[in-house]
Amino acid sequence: ACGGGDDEAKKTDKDQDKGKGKDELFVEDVEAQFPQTTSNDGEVIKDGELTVGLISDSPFEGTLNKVFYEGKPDADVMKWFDENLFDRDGDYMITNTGAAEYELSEDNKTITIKIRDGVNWHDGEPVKSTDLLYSYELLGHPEYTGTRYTFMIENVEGMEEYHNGEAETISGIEIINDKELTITYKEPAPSLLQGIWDTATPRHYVGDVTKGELTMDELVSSEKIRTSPIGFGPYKVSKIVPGESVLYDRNDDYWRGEPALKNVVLKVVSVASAIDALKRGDIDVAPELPTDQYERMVDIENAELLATLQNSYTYIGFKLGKWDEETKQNVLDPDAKLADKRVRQAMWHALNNEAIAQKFYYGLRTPATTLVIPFFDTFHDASNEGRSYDPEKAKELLDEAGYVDVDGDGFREDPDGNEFVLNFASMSGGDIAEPLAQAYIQNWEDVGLKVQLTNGRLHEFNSFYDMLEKDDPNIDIYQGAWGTGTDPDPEGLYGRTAKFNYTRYTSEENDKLLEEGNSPAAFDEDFRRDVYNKWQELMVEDVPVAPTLYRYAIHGVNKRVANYTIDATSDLKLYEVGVTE
Amino acid sequence: MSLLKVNNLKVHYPIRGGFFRTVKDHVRAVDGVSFELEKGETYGLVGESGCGKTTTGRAIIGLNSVTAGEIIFEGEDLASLKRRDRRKYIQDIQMVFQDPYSSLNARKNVLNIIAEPLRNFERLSPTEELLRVQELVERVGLTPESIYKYPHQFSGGQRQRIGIARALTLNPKLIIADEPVSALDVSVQAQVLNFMQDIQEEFDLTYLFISHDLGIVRHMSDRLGIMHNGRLVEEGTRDDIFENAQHPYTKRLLAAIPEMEPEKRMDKKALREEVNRLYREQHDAYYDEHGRVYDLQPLTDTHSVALQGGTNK
Amino acid sequence: MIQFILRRSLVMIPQLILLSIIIFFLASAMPGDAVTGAFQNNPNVSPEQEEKIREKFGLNDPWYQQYGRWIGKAVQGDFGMSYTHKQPVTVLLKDRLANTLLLAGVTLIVTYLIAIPLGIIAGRWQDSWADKLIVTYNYVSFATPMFVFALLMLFVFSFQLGWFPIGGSVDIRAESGTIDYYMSKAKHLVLPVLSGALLMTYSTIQYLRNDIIDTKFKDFVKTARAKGVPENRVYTRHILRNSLLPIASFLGYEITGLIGGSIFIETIFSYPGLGQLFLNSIMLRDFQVVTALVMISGAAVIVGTMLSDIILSIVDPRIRID
Amino acid sequence: MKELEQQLLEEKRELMAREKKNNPSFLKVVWREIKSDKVAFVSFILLTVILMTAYVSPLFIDEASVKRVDVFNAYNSPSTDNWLGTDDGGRDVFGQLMLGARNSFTIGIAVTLLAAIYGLTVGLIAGYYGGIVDNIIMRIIDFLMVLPSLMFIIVFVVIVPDYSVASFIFIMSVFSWFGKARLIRSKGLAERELDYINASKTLGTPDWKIMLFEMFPNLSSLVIVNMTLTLAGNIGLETGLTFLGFGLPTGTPSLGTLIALAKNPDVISTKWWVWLPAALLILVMMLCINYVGQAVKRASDARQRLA
Amino acid sequence: MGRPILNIENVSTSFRIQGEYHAAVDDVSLQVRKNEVLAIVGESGSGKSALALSIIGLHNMQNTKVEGHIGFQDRNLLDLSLSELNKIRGKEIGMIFQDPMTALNPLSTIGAQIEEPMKYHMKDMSKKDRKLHALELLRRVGIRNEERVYKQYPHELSGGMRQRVVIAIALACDPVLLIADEPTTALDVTIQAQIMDLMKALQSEMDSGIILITHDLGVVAEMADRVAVMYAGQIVEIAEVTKLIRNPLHPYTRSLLNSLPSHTGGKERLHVIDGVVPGLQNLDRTGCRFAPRIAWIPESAHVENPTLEEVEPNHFVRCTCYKHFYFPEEKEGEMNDVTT
Ligand SMILES: Nc1ncnc2c1ncn2[C@@H]1O[C@H](COP(=O)(O)OP(=O)(O)OP(=O)(O)O)[C@@H](O)[C@H]1O
Ligand SMILES: Nc1ncnc2c1ncn2[C@@H]1O[C@H](COP(=O)(O)OP(=O)(O)OP(=O)(O)O)[C@@H](O)[C@H]1O
Ligand SMILES: [Mg+2]
Ligand SMILES: [Mg+2]
Repeated sequence: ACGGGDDEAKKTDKDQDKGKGKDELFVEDVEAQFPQTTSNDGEVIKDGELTVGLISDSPFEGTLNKVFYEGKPDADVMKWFDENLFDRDGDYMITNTGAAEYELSEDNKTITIKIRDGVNWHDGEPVKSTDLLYSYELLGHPEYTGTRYTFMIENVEGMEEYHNGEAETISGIEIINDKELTITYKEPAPSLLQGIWDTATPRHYVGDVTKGELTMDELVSSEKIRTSPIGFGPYKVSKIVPGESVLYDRNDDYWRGEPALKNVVLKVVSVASAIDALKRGDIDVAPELPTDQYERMVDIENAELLATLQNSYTYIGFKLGKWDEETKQNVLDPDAKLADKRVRQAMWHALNNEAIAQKFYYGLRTPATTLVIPFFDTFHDASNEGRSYDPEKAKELLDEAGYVDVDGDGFREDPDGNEFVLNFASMSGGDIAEPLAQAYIQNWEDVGLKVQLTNGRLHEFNSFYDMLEKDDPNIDIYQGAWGTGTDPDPEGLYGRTAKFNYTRYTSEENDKLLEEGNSPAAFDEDFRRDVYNKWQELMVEDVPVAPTLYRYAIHGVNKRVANYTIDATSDLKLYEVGVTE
Repeated sequence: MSLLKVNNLKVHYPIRGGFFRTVKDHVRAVDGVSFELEKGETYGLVGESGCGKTTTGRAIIGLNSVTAGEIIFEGEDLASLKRRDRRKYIQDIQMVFQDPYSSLNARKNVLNIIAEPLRNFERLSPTEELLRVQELVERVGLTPESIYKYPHQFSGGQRQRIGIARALTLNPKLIIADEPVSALDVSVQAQVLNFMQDIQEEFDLTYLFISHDLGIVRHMSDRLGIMHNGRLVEEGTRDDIFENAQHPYTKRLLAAIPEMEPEKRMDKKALREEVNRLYREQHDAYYDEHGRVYDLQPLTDTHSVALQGGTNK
Repeated sequence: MIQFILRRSLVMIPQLILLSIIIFFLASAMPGDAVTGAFQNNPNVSPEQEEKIREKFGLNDPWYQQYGRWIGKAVQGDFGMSYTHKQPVTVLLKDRLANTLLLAGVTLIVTYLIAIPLGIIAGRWQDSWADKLIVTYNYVSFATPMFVFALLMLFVFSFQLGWFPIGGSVDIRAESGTIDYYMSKAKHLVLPVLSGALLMTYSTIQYLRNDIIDTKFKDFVKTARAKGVPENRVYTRHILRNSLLPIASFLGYEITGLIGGSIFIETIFSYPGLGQLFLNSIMLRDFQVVTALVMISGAAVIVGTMLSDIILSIVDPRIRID
Repeated sequence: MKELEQQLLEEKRELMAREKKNNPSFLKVVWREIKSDKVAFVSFILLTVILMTAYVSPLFIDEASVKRVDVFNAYNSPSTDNWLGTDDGGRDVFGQLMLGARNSFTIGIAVTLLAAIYGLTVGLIAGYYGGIVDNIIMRIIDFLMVLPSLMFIIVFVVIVPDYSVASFIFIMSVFSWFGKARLIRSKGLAERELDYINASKTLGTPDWKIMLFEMFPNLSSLVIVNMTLTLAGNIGLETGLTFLGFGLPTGTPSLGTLIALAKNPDVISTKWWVWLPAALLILVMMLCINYVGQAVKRASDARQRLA
Repeated sequence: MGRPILNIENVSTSFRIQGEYHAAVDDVSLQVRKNEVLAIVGESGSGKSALALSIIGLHNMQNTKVEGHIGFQDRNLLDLSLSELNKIRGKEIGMIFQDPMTALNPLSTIGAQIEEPMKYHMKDMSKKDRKLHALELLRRVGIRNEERVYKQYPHELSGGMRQRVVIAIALACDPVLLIADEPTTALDVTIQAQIMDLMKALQSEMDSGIILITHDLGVVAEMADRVAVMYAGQIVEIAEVTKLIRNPLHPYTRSLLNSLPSHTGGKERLHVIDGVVPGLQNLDRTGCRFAPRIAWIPESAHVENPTLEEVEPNHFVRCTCYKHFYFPEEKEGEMNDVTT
């Protein structure tokens, strides 16, 4: 790393002498340094027990159904007793190795799903095609108030009619027999293979809303979802202490074979205690250890650290226009402060993400390059280097764009010689939030741009998004983060009609590429990759947002645990996880 | 015309109770008291603790609201006046309080204490004010430099004199003195009592002198009213009361005065027992079935007693 | 007595209604709503769907309309659905309330168990070394931020010494109803309770000490001494009973402190209770829950003050309630 | 006349001076009381030193550079450059400690003063008028005391549009005057029964003047005592809020911000220099204020005075 | 007159004020005999209460120093430990305080408070006996509905009733010595008379000695056998009551008597004692302490170290100034020279 000025460089030098210890901690290459699968190759003992930590500062909510749950902690609870019907590969595409197989029709519009025999709910009932249908019926139900009525659901034929209460049934879903059904989509889209909904709901167990056996509200708050849920996963829920822990028993009837462990205990552990709980052996598995405490993780002796890329990234967004409520479209504002893309490029170049990744996150975050993240191995353009830290380049670009310091106060004025101050909005929360925002502001200051925090403060989550959504004029730039899910299609975040496209960036090229990326032609992986490479390039050129960091998640796993993996491409399955002592 | 005429004055305090804290009953602190004060005289109001003396005084000066009755001062009924309209009478009626310690604001020096009414009613330059206060201070027998001292630097008697000086600043016509000496030592009492007599002549004052100590009242008053349970039981000149008491309650009060002749103490004790017996025996003749005192009946021109037979309002 | 309780309960109703109005008003002033947060993580949902849900929950209506609907149901005991938890607020609060009541109740008792003896010692032997020690402890406890102390407790007694569990309210394996179960519950309570109680003793010690020092020189204590009552008995029979009165009258407000403290304690010890729930619900704008929680804590304080009035009326014959 | 006036005034001045000496002001008594109590005296000196340092040192500290984030130097341990090491943003802890002490103390004082003003106004009115006015005010205060203030503060911190130190102070003070009002009101009720208030009434002094110039001075020592004692509490106030994420606005160095970094167990166990000095400083300041406060309290009550 | 039961010799009681001890009771010697009422009179601040509290050992010893000898039943009370003293307090010496409003524990019933001294001093008494005795005591102090009062709390009683209860407590164990510190000052005239009568009646029943502290000469005249007049911590005159009232010698005694309004009856001027009792700190402890307040008689009238002199049998006076004393309103020649 290199500093901006002489002072900086000196300081850094000095620091390196004394801060040796810390620098040694720095993770040069996460992938190389951390495995994704436990290395324990001992014999898994029979009837072992495993304690899993649920690292969270809040209790799990206990909505233990994929259709209704909201919080990630609930998903962590569900994963041990319920499964998706399909397995997925390294690109998060569905495969035919799971509890169901699929076949796509010629026109890519219809998918036929066939559930394997022997896949049974924990109460012994077989998983039926109507159970999957039930999930769709619930998701599209007019009374449904959750957040999972997504594009992929809407796209099912007849779903809209059903959703609006105009139809009794979903015309696009056809039950062929107990184990087989077809789903027909309005438009063929390659996202289907990543984004298809494939979890079933045990209709016989929880009760049927469509038949009026109970209301939606009753269903959601039912004991059968909250404290005694069933699935067809490797373990059965035996007991739940609401909000804090779950005890699972082995599901002897598991379709893949006998799960390795007799019991699994899952308990909520606060972020602050996670590392110590792992050290003490209170928990065997700690998914997602807090990276800012990396220093204390490295010397854990009884556990192994695994790392994997997360499907999310942080970015700096540049407000470029407005949301037009009439047309439901994003509209560029040619007079936006940051309308000149050279300024945006310069601002990206000014960001010293390398230093931030290294110093704030010990290298467990890496500078981001493009907007299709490396999580999507196939579609991420590794050759595109984005805009790396280069303050000189940034200054050049700014000079070129006419932003020069005319009044000698150390800050650049705009081409008309007016004061040029940018308002930067950033979210509060987390220890790092504040110094991070300051660091960025200083980075920009170093290239002569005056940036100040919007309203002089960090904004709490809701206020922040509220302001963004309403295109608050006090925001010129902001720092945000997106989770991408498992579908690489960026349309929902950067499309012309995407409300979440908070920068309000639009361009015809962008429209075209995004459309192509999810067109039937894109079922061809090479084609799709090509399109997304072009789109990544466009984004690096136009810079509506400057991606800042990709994140790694660190899992801590006790050394007695075997067959534990976080590798998406691995063939190891959850039921094989065991302990060797 | 008398200076002050109190006519069937009643002051009731509400007692609240029950579910909604509604007014359940009243403490009849003053329950139909009538008397007159002539200019220049001292009228003593005597009675045991809680009989309503203070309440009467406070009602006259406006510190308590009046439930019923009239307080006619120089022909104007104060009880029916609004608070704001009363203001101009404030100058004419003043009060001397019982406790010389709490009646002076400990945080103010004598100058500020005495000048307070001046600042409310008269616009004086600081020098004029200073001169007036100094004059008053000297009048009450304190040295001029004491105006910069604070109350705690004075003895009880001196403080009481400061209180009197404050009451005198506005040249009042009537002074209500509520037990002005009962908080003081014997030796100091004398000081204050003498002083009050002196200024009475000098300023042509009328006193309503409230006390429970018959010795003092006898020393000070021209006429007396004996109060019991919020009503007057007997009224008359000093001699009427002390030489010719009629009401058993009055007699009881008189008998309670300690005997200064040690030899006669046993007689006194016997007298008290006798009076108490009388009081019990004659109770029904002087109190109605509710234990309420009857209305005053004139015995002579100056002397009246509450006896059965008067109409009970 | 019954009348008093009835009257106070009646007074409580308008207070709680006012409280709920304020909450609704404030809620409307806060940026975002329950839906904003939920959908922020889900770029794949159309804005229309988001809007539709908002419409369904009536979140777009002016606050007084929302309030009208809410109060209409609330009087029937229905406090609405929690958006984030997808269940009726009453159901949601049930478990958490039990946990918090246990934690808060035990903390309060332990606070008094620590504070009252210390206050007595300090007051009785005023200016002795024990008094100085207690007073210093008192100031230190007052100055120590609760979360730092709780973290240190967690660190030392759980992480380093391993004496107590690191969080939660009970071991999942303990069979409910068995001795083990209660032992496990107790073990889980120790650290959270101590972290709270050791710091909450401040006002009790302070008041008790001062009051004892005041009472020591009162006339009736002199009377007692003049009767030849031994010094210890003078304290237990005469001074202490009088000095405990102000402590009893603070009970209601002690509860406010407990509620505030629970937010810290529950977060640090992963103890699923109301404090945590409140913080999360504010963050997620789950106002049905927030309202219910504020009402609960308001009611707790009112009931607490009522309780202390009742205690006072029992202990102090001068106070009569009817 | 002029001469007389002149003479009188001169005399007055002289007398006043003499009497002043005989009547030590409350502050003088406090000072005497502090001097005669060793602990209070040491506390007072220590507090003065701390505050002097906190208020003077910022003149020598370059605030901008202290606030400047330097990612390369995050969490350095103490050295000659950074006496107390650096924090998560590589900022000098010592500098922040000084600025923080100043800010925290200023905020504590401001909150205390504001709360005292509200409490006094309301308490005086309720205490002076008594009766129905008192009843109404007390019902309102009873209601306000029911409000879970921590919760409300959080809500207000979120909704206030331009969040600044000033608004923080305002919000805090709005929720910390109820107790004071009750205290002043109860003393006021007792005071209003005293005859000097009655005397003023019979002398025709308007109510507001009685409240302000008669009643208030007699309650002032109570107020001062209460203020010193709550000041200590108010200094520690923002710490907890910062921990919950609702503390002072960004970029305002404060002791609370430093201490709140301790919620990261890594910091609490291995990076003591970040939070411990601030925690100790708060502790020491609060102890000092408390001991001085005790002396002030004794000074206000002649019976308890040591001197 | 019986034999002395209390023998106070050279007792001084000093309070610490701003670090220095100042005597509020200054070298006082007194005797109380069996069956006698000894009154101690004097203005406020003259040290009456300080003396009484010294006898029963109730001073806050952190800032009080009591020196001298207080002989009671062959022992020096000042030498006793707290537990030994506790055996005497309430049993041998009873105490009645001035203000009945504050002297009773507001939280205990009257019965419990009367029984308390019996619990500690008459340990063999059964619970029932204690109650009977308490009821008996209540009757003795003139409370008629004693069964009810027994169960009541102090706030439910009037001032006079409470003072009776306080007296009952003091009498509970038949003390040898009763100290009554202004037992009637806080009461109304009529109640005062009742309490005076009550105490007189009780005294004739018991054969104990009573110390009656008061500033009211009327009470003295009615109650006392002997009177000690205190001024500024010292006894200035002590004599039998008749003698003292008929023939007061010390200027202070005479001034006190002369300033009583009830004494004179009419509207004429009362005698005023100039000045005030000096505070402990600015008390001039040399010479005649009353001298500053009778400035009109010459310095030479006072002796340097005035002591109590027996001028008549059982009549002691301090300082010789009484021989030269006349009231300022009287003419010098008319001064009543009593000694001749
Ligand atoms: N504010 C009040 N509320 C209710 N009752 C009151 C109030 N003030 C006085 N009283 C009652 O009114 C009655 C008369 O009281 P007041 O003070 O006038 O008596 P007093 O003769 O002056 O007695 P004292 O000699 O004790 O001053 C008493 O019974 C008293 O208890
Ligand atoms: N605890 C104390 N500390 C300091 N000074 C005291 C204390 N108690 C009494 N004094 C002082 O000692 C002197 C004698 O007080 P004492 O109470 O004996 O007077 P008294 O004759 O009983 O007066 P009163 O009639 O007012 O009761 C007074 O000047 C008083 O101020
Ligand atoms: Mg009165
Ligand atoms: Mg006394």
